[in-house]
Amino acid sequence: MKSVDTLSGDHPLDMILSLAATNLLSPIILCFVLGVVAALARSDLSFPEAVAKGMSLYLLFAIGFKGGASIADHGVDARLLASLLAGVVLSAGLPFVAFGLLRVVTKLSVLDAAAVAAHYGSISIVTFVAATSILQAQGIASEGYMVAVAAAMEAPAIVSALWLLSRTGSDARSMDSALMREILLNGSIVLLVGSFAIGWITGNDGLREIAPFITAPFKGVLCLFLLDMGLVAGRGLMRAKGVISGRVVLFGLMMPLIGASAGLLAASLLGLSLGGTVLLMTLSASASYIAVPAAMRVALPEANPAVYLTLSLGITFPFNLVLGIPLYVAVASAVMGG
Amino acid sequence: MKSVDTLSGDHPLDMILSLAATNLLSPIILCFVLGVVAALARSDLSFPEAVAKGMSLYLLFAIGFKGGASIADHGVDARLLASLLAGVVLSAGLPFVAFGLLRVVTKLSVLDAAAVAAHYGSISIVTFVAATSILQAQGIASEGYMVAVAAAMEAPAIVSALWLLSRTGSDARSMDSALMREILLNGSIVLLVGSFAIGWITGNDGLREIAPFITAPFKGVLCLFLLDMGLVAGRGLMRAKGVISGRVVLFGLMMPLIGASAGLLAASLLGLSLGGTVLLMTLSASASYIAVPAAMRVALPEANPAVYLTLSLGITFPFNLVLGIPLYVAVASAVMGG
Amino acid sequence: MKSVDTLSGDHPLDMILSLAATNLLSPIILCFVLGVVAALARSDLSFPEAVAKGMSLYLLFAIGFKGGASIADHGVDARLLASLLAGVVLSAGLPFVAFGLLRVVTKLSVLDAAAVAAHYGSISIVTFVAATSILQAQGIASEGYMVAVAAAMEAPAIVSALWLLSRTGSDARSMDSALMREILLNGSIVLLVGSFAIGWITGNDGLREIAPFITAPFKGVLCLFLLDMGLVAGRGLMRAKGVISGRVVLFGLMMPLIGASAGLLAASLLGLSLGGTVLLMTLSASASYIAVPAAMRVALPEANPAVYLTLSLGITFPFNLVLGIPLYVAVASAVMGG
Amino acid sequence: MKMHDAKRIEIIIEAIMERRLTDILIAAGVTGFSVLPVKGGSGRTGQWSRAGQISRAEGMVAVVCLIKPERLDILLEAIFPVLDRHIGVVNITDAKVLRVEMF
Amino acid sequence: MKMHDAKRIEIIIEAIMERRLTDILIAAGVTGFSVLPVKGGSGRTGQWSRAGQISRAEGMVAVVCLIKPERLDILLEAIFPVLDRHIGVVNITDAKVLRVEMF
Amino acid sequence: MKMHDAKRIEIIIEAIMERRLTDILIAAGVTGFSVLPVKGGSGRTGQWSRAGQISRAEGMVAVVCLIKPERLDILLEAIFPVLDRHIGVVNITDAKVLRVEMF
Ligand SMILES: Nc1ncnc2c1ncn2[C@@H]1O[C@H](COP(=O)(O)O)[C@@H](O)[C@H]1O
Ligand SMILES: Nc1ncnc2c1ncn2[C@@H]1O[C@H](COP(=O)(O)O)[C@@H](O)[C@H]1O
Ligand SMILES: Nc1ncnc2c1ncn2[C@@H]1O[C@H](COP(=O)(O)O)[C@@H](O)[C@H]1O
Ligand code: NA
Ligand code: NA
Ligand code: NA
Repeated sequence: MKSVDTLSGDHPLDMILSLAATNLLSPIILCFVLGVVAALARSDLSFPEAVAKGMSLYLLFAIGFKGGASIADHGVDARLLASLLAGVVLSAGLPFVAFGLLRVVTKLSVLDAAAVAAHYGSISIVTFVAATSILQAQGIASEGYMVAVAAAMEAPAIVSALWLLSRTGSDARSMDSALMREILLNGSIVLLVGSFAIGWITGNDGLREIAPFITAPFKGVLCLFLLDMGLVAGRGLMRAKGVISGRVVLFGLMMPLIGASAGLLAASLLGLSLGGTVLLMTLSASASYIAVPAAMRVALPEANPAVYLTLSLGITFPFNLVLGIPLYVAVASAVMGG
Repeated sequence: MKSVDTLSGDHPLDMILSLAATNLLSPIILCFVLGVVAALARSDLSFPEAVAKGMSLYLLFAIGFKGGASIADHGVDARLLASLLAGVVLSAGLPFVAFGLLRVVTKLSVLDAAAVAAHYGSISIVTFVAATSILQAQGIASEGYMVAVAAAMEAPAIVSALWLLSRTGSDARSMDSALMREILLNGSIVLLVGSFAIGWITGNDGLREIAPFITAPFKGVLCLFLLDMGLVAGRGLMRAKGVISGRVVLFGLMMPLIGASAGLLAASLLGLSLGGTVLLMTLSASASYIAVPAAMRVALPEANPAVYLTLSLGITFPFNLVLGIPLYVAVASAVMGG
Repeated sequence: MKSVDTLSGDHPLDMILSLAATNLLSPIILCFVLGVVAALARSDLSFPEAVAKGMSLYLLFAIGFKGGASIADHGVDARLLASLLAGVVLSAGLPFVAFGLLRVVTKLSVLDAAAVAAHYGSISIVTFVAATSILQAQGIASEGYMVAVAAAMEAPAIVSALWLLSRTGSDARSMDSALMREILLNGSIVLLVGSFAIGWITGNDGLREIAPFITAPFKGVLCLFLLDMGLVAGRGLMRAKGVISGRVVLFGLMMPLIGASAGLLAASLLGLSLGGTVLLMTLSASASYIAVPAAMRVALPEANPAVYLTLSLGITFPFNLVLGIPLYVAVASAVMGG
Repeated sequence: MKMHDAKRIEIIIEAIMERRLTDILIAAGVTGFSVLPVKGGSGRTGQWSRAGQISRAEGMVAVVCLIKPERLDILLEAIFPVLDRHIGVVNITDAKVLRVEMF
Repeated sequence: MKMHDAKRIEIIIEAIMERRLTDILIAAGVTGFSVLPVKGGSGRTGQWSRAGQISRAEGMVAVVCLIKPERLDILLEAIFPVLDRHIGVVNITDAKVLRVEMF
Repeated sequence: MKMHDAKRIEIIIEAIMERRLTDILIAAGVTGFSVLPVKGGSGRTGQWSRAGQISRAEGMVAVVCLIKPERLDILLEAIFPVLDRHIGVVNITDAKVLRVEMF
């Protein structure tokens, strides 16, 4: 696999294409593609729900722990707090952009548009994990606390979307405290933040003890997990035929680019490293698949889940995984004069 | 563990016994035995279905990937296509032998005989995995594409068996297209072929990335998986008391030897390596436990599943695992003048 | 992490505190704490039942196998049989102590007291696993056969408790043979003893083959497993509010100390190593969470499960994990003049 | 054997609403119920399956509740707010139970 | 609370036939059903359990379907070909449902 | 389609008693039943959930059994000893079945 140094001399477009090709031919992407193809071919290949859940718990634990341990190692960067704040602002702000874009580009109802907007302000932790794995394969380091930024970006978008909805007229949906607690203490956030804290506290000693579990087999587990995600995404796409218009698909491809640009801007202001910049771009570009859909079922049950689930898992997730992340690497490298 | 070199000087029978003993005392066989014993003692030890399924997905992925990567490494052998073809012929042909033998030796109905015949033409991927693991422990290399041959041998036997049945009079069972697709795109085939392709495409680079997941812990997972198979096989045997006659059991012990002989012949014609020969013998000797039983429930619901499941998992699988594979290693070594 | 050598010069109390602090800041304890905190905060973080069961099967298999392999390595100690016997005596005897203490200290009914007593005579294999992991982190060796002692200590306590109950008047509960078989052949015992035997038979060769599965990732799996135990314990505590009196809690903290003292005495008589002494103390101090509760549901259905489950998993397990084990290490070191 | 009249209520509801539903049941004094997993299904909003899923947005559970006939209305009124805007089907059948003291 | 008559049909069928059954239900216009896992059982062909199994040959699922009474015959006729040669038991109970517009 | 009267018995019982119950059913000649998993619930002894559990002490299963009406009493008497001192609820509903020869 080419390292970023050998790439950095190339013309940006060459570099994007080369990165995209490298990325496309990596085991994790090919596993995702296998899953999608198997689903579209109507194979009965499937993972038990418990196994899928187990793999996601493993990935969250591993990524959180390693993030925390790397902070313990490098010390807390002055940028940590600023980055968390930037994450909150991005998450709270992007739904407005998404909502406006949806109302202009698509014919989605106000309700559906608000629900979709919440997803795009929030983040996809699987996309984040894939990005860290791609960065690592290219030898690009990043700030360990980006994991905490990811956690901080989960919830604010939901508040924005509900506020948007109450303002645009239709019946007001105040978040009740039960929902608020559910969102803030949802399993993935708690596991991510908790293992981040444990990694931080136990530091490199802790990491050394459990590295054979959370580091060595990590990429292999990610492969199987993305195979499963491909199966679920492919099946979702087949079911969504007719539900999703061409314009909605267009939104699902445009919005990541807008999000990534916002992330790039924020990263420059923060002075993040190349890796950190790519990760913030990826987070901003990604759409939630776990926390927000569940919150929308509770808060906006009339919004159509087929729309937001298809957009988030069927369109934007594959786009980011296959093309988006290499693009963000290339752009960030170019901008930062790598 | 003795390597094959130190064994090759011995008299064939000594060698078989020595190999059988070595094999019998390996962790994977002892784990299987533990499972059978626990089941027969009516212990409540059991694996959740999701965990068993998860382990089987892991094993299929790992064995497929490693097979593909080894091709990428050694280049495509001219024998690949010929071997695939030989696999198809063996799979399509062996049901005729099995059917004839069953009609002569046992009192099974035409329907049950055809169903059983389909199982013996097809293959057991777990037996195949165990054989690769045993070969590896003895330092015997084999052609990476044998995984693809295994996949090619899954389905043809089903077609033969249904054809046999339609010819021998009873009501005709044409395979409908839904069944055909189900068989060809069944989860295990898709995962095996898919991961084989990914291993091939990503080659040794890909393998290196995920080796700590698919290579290092492989044998340990196989141990636990065979423990589970032992539990299921043992419980099946207890339930099958009375269903299976002594003659049917006899068939379950003879047929693997016939299959292995056919495999040996084919391997000699193909000019496979020692390892490849053992694997083709094992594939031919093994009986399906995943794909064919499911297909039989759909296509021949009146055939008695207790007969074919007990034969395949309760008789032939343990026979191959414990005695068959070491026997095939010894015979192949002797024949090939090792 | 400090080794026991650097600790051994300290004053016992300093040493206890230092060990407790070290222990408290280890990943496995922090993971347990995270689970408890998440449960108390009513987060929806949870592991699928199948994943929890899968992890427990893995841990039992690994700990059993390694124990067996270490015997194969060091040879059977003359103390093996004596230790097994001591385990049986401790398990059968401690329920009497526990029952007496309960009747004096708490207001539990005879029935509930007998049920609880059975738990405290028997053992918690998870506590045992955690203790081996803590010992290993401190470089303290122990007798491999302690795993067999753990298995031997599972059942006798149940017999004692039922005998106690029949004697103290209320209606007699003879164990029927079905229950007896269920207890002796319960899944965890069979897996523990079976893998111990396999480890013993295959020895270091066997261990080497599967070490990347049962040794390298062991501690990481234990972390996730204890996180799950923390979630379950925390939720149990929340539900048990009101069921458990302060005096019952007191029993749950006193009884482990009594058990550990008995274990220490037995270990001195047996002449066990420092590690073996700590393990026998831990076993005696721990309360069953898997085998005994199930047996009590069958044999004493009128006893209140909320009492014994809360005591065993909610009080005594965390106590042993966080404070007990370091305390036992310190005391054993002091007593043995380490 | 003596049997008593009862109602068997089966509420198939979104998994994400399970906690809210059972909290309301308990608050309404309906403390006896069992929750069964549902692995897939189909309705006006299309087909779904839990296979391989990690999202909690899709998926249902079946809550089975046996109560004395005279308490049916209390139960239905209690759960109505949870069901109202949410996906879910409720069916009620006449049943007999043993050991009436348990309900 | 207003309730409406309905039929509750519960089809316990081989897992391997689930897709064929649900395809037929949907083709017959019966788009509302839920599939529940079954973990073991016993019948004329003996006892079974899914514990530790990877084969798809053994095992059942329970398909629960609430429909308007007048549509019962359509449903039964539609599923008959799938059930005919296959293992499976069907039971029908009289039920009441809320929100009749959903069926 | 011709339908026949039957009884649908649903026994929700502690998982730890499953084997004893099904052994007794089979001994009593009731060889047809299906066991469904239950993932949580609530009763007089409080609420429970199987999530993350490894202990076998908590948890229930639902055994569904379709039989000819005239055999109901045999079944109930057979299972009574198992239920007696144990947690468990039984409900019986009138049902129709196809293919009466199967019961
Ligand atoms: N008539 C029905 N019978 C059984 N289950 C149903 C029925 N209608 C809906 N469901 C269940 O409720 C879910 C949501 O239904 P719907 O809101 O109509 O899409 C379906 O996917 C089924 O699991
Ligand atoms: N009377 C019954 N009540 C409930 N489930 C049944 C009944 N008969 C059969 N089953 C289920 O259908 C499966 C196959 O039945 P059989 O074809 O009779 O062996 C059984 O293993 C049970 O899961
Ligand atoms: N009325 C009921 N309806 C449905 N399930 C029940 C009912 N009562 C009890 N159960 C189930 O049986 C378990 C034990 O009940 P109990 O013995 O009352 O605590 C509960 O946790 C439920 O799973
Ligand atoms: Na985003
Ligand atoms: Na074969
Ligand atoms: Na103890």
